[in-house]
Amino acid sequence: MSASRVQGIVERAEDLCRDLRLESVRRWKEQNGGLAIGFMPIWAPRELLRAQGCLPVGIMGGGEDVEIIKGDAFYQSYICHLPRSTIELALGGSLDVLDGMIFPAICDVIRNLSGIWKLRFPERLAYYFDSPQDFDPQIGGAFLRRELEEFSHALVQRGARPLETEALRESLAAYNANRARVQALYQLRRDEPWKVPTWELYLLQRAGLVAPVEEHDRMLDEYLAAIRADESRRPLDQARVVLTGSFCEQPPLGLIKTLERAGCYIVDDDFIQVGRWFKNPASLDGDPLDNLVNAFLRDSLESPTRYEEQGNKGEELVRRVADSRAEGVLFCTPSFCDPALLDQPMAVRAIEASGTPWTAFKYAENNGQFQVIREQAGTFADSIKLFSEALSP
Amino acid sequence: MTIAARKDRSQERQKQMIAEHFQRLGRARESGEKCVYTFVPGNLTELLRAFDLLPVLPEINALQSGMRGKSREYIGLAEKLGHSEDVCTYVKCDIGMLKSGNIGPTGERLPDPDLLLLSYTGCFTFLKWFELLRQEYRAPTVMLHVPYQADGQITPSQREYVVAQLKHKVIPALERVSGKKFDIDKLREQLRRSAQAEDDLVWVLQSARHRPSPIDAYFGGVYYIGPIFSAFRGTQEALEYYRELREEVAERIALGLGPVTPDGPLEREKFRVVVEGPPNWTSFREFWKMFADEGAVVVASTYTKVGGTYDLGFRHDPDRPLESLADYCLGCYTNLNLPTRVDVLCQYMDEYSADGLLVHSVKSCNSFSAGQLAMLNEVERRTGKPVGFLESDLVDPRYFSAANIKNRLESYFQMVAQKRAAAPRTEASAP
Amino acid sequence: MDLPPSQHVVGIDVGSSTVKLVLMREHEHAPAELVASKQERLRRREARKLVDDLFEALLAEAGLRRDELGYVATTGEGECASYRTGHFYGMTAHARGALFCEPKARAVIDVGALHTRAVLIDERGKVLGSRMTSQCASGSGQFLENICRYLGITLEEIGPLSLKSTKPEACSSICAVLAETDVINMVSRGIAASDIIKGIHQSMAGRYVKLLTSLGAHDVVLVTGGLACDVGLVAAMREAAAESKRPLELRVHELSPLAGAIGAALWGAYRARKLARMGVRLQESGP
Amino acid sequence: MKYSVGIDLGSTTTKAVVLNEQCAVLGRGITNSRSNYQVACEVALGEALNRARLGMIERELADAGVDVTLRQAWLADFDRRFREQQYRAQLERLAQTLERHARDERDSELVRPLVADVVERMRTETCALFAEGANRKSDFFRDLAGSRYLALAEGLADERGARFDRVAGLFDKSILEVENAAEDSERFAVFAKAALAGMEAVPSELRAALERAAAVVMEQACCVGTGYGRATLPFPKEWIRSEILCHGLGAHAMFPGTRTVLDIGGQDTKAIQVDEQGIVTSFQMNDRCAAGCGRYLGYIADEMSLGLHELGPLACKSRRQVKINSTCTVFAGAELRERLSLGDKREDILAGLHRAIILRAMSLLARSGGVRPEFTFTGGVARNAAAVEALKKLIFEHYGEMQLNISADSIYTGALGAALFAHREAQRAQAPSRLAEPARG
Ligand SMILES: Nc1ncnc2c1ncn2[C@@H]1O[C@H](COP(=O)(O)OP(=O)(O)O)[C@@H](O)[C@H]1O
Ligand SMILES: Nc1ncnc2c1ncn2[C@@H]1O[C@H](COP(=O)(O)OP(=O)(O)O)[C@@H](O)[C@H]1O
Ligand code: SF4
Ligand code: SF4
Ligand code: SF4
Repeated sequence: MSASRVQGIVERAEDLCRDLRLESVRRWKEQNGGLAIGFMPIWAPRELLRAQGCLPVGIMGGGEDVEIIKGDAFYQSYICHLPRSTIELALGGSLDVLDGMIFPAICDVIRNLSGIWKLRFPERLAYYFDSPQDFDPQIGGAFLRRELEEFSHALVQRGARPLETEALRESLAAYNANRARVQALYQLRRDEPWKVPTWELYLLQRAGLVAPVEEHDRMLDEYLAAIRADESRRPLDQARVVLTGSFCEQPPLGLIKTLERAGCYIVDDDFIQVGRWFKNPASLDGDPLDNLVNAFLRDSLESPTRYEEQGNKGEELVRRVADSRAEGVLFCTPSFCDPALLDQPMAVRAIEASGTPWTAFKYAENNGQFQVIREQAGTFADSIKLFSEALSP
Repeated sequence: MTIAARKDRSQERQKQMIAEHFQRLGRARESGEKCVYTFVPGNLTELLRAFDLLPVLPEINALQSGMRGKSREYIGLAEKLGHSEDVCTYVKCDIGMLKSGNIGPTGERLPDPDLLLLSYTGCFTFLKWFELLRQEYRAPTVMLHVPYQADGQITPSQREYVVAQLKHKVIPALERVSGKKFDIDKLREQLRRSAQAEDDLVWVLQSARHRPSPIDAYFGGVYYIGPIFSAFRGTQEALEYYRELREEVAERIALGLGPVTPDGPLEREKFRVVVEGPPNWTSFREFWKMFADEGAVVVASTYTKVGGTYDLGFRHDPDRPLESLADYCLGCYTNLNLPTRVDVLCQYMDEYSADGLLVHSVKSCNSFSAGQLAMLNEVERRTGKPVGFLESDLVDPRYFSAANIKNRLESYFQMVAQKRAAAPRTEASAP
Repeated sequence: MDLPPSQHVVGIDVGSSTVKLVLMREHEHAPAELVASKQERLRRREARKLVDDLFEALLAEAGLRRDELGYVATTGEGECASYRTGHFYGMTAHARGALFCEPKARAVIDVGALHTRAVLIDERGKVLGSRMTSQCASGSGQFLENICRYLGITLEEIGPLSLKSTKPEACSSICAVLAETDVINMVSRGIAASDIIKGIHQSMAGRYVKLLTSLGAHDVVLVTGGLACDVGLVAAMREAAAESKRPLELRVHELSPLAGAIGAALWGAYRARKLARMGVRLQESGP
Repeated sequence: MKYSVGIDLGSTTTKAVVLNEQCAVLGRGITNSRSNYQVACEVALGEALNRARLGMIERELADAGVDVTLRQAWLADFDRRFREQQYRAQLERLAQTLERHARDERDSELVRPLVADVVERMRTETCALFAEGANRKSDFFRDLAGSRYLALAEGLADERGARFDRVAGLFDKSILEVENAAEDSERFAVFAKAALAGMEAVPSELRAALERAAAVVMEQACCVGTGYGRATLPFPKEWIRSEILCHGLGAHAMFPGTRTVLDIGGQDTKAIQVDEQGIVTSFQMNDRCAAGCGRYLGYIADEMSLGLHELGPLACKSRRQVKINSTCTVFAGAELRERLSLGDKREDILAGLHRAIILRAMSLLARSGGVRPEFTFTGGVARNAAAVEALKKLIFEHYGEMQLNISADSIYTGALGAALFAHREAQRAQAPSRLAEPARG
């Protein structure tokens, strides 16, 4: 009974994720009349968008469902897959419903994609959103505040509501609440990974990229209730692993399922980080714009695309492994992803120093062949299992 | 760094300057001179020199390793150490060199950095690169984040942000390392010399407007930009080098001579092209020769603007020292958005009466490459001139397929010739 | 409810080109021994049927019935055997099999028809790390086979011929399918077959050694998989290893091609004992 | 007679097109490329000249007032026998070479008679192979003889307890040598005579026309080479043209309205944009990886033990295509086997494979500047109906409906372009150098 309830929710989430033409966004616009603004990975000021009556829509590439016909005209083979499927979507009209696109400062590929947008769609809002690598409130903070203000202004010029303090504060609160739910699910998966398969959690998070925050909240609540009630989910003899490297271009769903089937419980990951970007609730006292800026400067998740001032690369990963009681690390990165792949040796060094086993592989969002990865992950899980003391059947 | 046929005086001088610099670096441990590692785009040479600090540019080392045939080994070593095949080979080449004893291009061991100046202009990989070096050297690191010119112009907010970082982060860090107080007048003096050298460099690059062009603005160009893009901007040596270079080029124009190629002076200029993208260093001469064999001269290139877009009007300004450093960093070629890069290319095509555009796309560099195909199509659409696309890499010889590139180049030039033959004879460019 | 001190176990390794089966007798207090084995190329036949036939033949040869087996372990694409007791992933199996062949081995390089795997192991056969070749078949066994087919050389001749080479012709990484044309080129330039083969061996060996070194392998490495039979490749790998200045000692064992099946069988036996101790009886269809 | 010739030395096949002084096509020849490029060129040219002579006969017969159906029947019959003679000559050389190699085998007492028996059976089969209406899997000796040899050898080897792979190896070794000897590239008169001898009643008009055609002296005015192997062609540089330009010009000559050309050959795929004069304005090509090229299909055909000709028609029968995930040809082969064992239908898998190739081509087309009408599809793969089907569908979906040109002779597009360049050269200069005339027998 509750098993089918879970299934129903997950299917709804999957429908939202596979809704490449963004019909749900179209419906939202018809009902609410605001602007729909797309944003690329990893982080975008969703709080600000919502406060100005806009719907933030996360675009994480086209995934496995998009056949590349024209996208390759823009990208060489040695560039990751995400931008070509994104441009394919745009050229095919799938993104027409969006009133603008945000290109956050995460890597040269997305940076240059903002330029392609400007060349190809001169009439649309293509906003390159620069976030500081200097985390001093007086310097980087001041810059970020100006960026946010400029961006807010650009939205107003496209017909959005002007930014109001109260609205922004309310928006911060709404996203705080949403993040709390996502974080609770992560916590539950950490404690009882058989209850929350990662591919389900993943789909639910992706649904949050297109759904308005309240709707997403409802979905998460329903899911949480349903899995708590579902007695059919029993623990299996699987290895606990942390997955890292998939913060931008997302792996195909089949890959996540393959990993789980090959004997891994993913107990922490870096998929779709925007929904969990601030580790703690943003403060609601004082000027909300400053609060947003400060949350960004001080409370963001670590990411290969953010400068680590203290130079302790990899420490955060080691901590995540410890916190989640993981037995191994999967470096699961998109091919040709410079930020992830250049970060990896530093992370590996730290992980090795901590004595945790790891393995690494690469994917593209449209891979359909998982044989090699299955074998690699399977072997990894085998070895954790065969050599762990508790050999429960 | 040799060009076979005839060595000009400027060439000799340049070689000597660079050799001396490396010798000085080699002696730095004994002499007590301090060095700062930093990057070519957005380098703050004047500022470093104002503190008597010596710049070390890992990118230059990497390209030199490529030219000296060392890069394959270095890259292999880095990959063995767990660096991915997919990422920028400059980084791997540098790490491999470091792991092999950090012997620089002149055989001297390079000193460890006293400071890593992570000036982060036009490329996100720089960030990772110095994070990696930081782990190796455990050296103090200072970040200078240069925002991207997303809308094709420098905004006051961006300038303010960079200047604030210079003032509150970079300069204090340099003071700490050098043990010297910041002297703005010393900086102004450097900037004044920079501006003069920049004038001469621009004159040289623009000499390619002549027919035949006295220089090759890509293969030859990379030699010309050497001093100003690396450790010498703002120095007296650089000033003299560029003056001398200018005189030589003026002489060639007067004699109606073409550029000197690896096989000697180019006899007949058959094609004039603009090139976008960095060159390949491992087969640099072979690559150049492929152009020369076809009678092709590169009359303008964007690569020679990665360390500053002087020909677009920027000059270092002693009257606005920090602001002009900020503007310099913000204005390097790879920090310009794609529409601006397209504008620049179209302008070059026109200004230098080029027959076409060739894009050389390198696997390493997303900063350059991601989007080049879109640029290519846009330039073709706007200018109606033939465009061509070549792929290889900066310093990984595995990606330089000579047969393939030659094939594409031949096809490209045959295409240009055929098109020209068919066109009503308006401006045949062969003399 | 302990198991008897000795048991028979079967390991089935279904590769992309070859099916390998072993029957082993495992003892609680003594080293296991190989009783019988079967190895046959698929040659476009359906794996399932071939595996069934070989399995029956193997049992018949040893005079055993299915229900006398302690464990039927599969690896590779072996999930097609419905009577398996359990499945182990390829590298897990090769690691254990390698130790059986060469107790000193601390790394394995398994070179098969399509994939190559480098595996780092400890003295218990635990996989400490691994690397696999990617989505391109250049430099695989299949690649070598294609070329040799074109040169008119049979599998057995490859190795000895390669050893005869005096001037190996460098070969960049080329496509397993298009290699034919490159070979045409070489032949037309008058290059001897032995030099072509050696060149290809060198390029393959270079990759494999790179896989090993990037994994941090050192000391004794066992070459397993079908290409372990290729003495030319192994020689080239030894040369490449010597060049890499790493203390890699590449060894080959006559059972190397069967290592996957052997390893699976031994892990099966281990599992069977462990489970029996915990009071679990294995049914035919697996735990 | 003076002629100009264009030679396209492709990775898999070598093509020649011969033009007369009026720029009309006299004949086309094709052979599989092999290690000796010179030989490949000579064989292709020889074939083209043979075809040219057949064309002369046809015209003579027409002039002599022989009815169309009748003369075509004569010619078809003659042609069949002519080819049979060529095959037989090759087979004999193969037999000798095999015998020589078999002698060196370790167990030669076993292998020699076995090989001799195989060859003997092949001799007996020859008639049937070239019988009227017989379905040959390829036009090339290598493929024809190879598939029969292997099939026969496998049976005999099993029977007599010999190692099949060794016997197979003998063929691979021998065929190399046989192919690289250019002996019968133009022995028109000899084969024609033998062919005539085999015909029941030889019409006197045919005999007369044949004699006259055989006597015509063919004189080469100019020769231009192109194709994958052009750099290694034994030609001076001035005679070499980029394959891109040749394909552009060839496609333009066949279909003057062409603006976009897609050429899928054996190991490269080219997308070319041309202007109204046939001049290339932009192009993209993809090489070094067999995925998405003709060899991919060849590989798959081998995997399925099908002839290349059979792939397309089979794939066209598909109702529900299977998505193929592997990008690599070799892995696609493995995937195919896996799919088959999972119970997917052959035609559905094949349809998926064809779509995979075309999808790759679509991205090249996009890179070269899109697809503009008219669109011309050339190269060997254009002979494949399923590839054409998939291409049509995708083009129409993404670039709108448009004229799609495909010619039965599309595999000769590059050679035709080269021949046109040669023709121009011949007109321009009186005496350019020539390609060595094929050996005469
Ligand atoms: N003597 C030999 N020399 C070279 N290659 C060989 C030899 N024997 C077998 N092989 C190769 O070994 C491969 C099969 O190895 P195997 O490990 O069984 O692969 P898989 O498990 O992928 O089927 C085949 O590609 C075959 O060509
Ligand atoms: N009759 C046919 N049916 C289907 N495919 C064919 C046929 N003939 C040739 N091909 C395909 O064409 C390819 C060769 O094309 P071609 O243009 O001759 O290539 P290249 O110029 O590189 O030699 C072969 O690999 C094959 O896949
Ligand atoms: S996947 Fe990596 S390289 Fe690609 S856009 Fe994302 S961060 Fe950049
Ligand atoms: S990506 Fe390009 S700009 Fe960045 S470090 Fe590498 S070569 Fe330099
Ligand atoms: S190059 Fe050849 S072997 Fe590699 S992926 Fe392409 S088809 Fe496969």
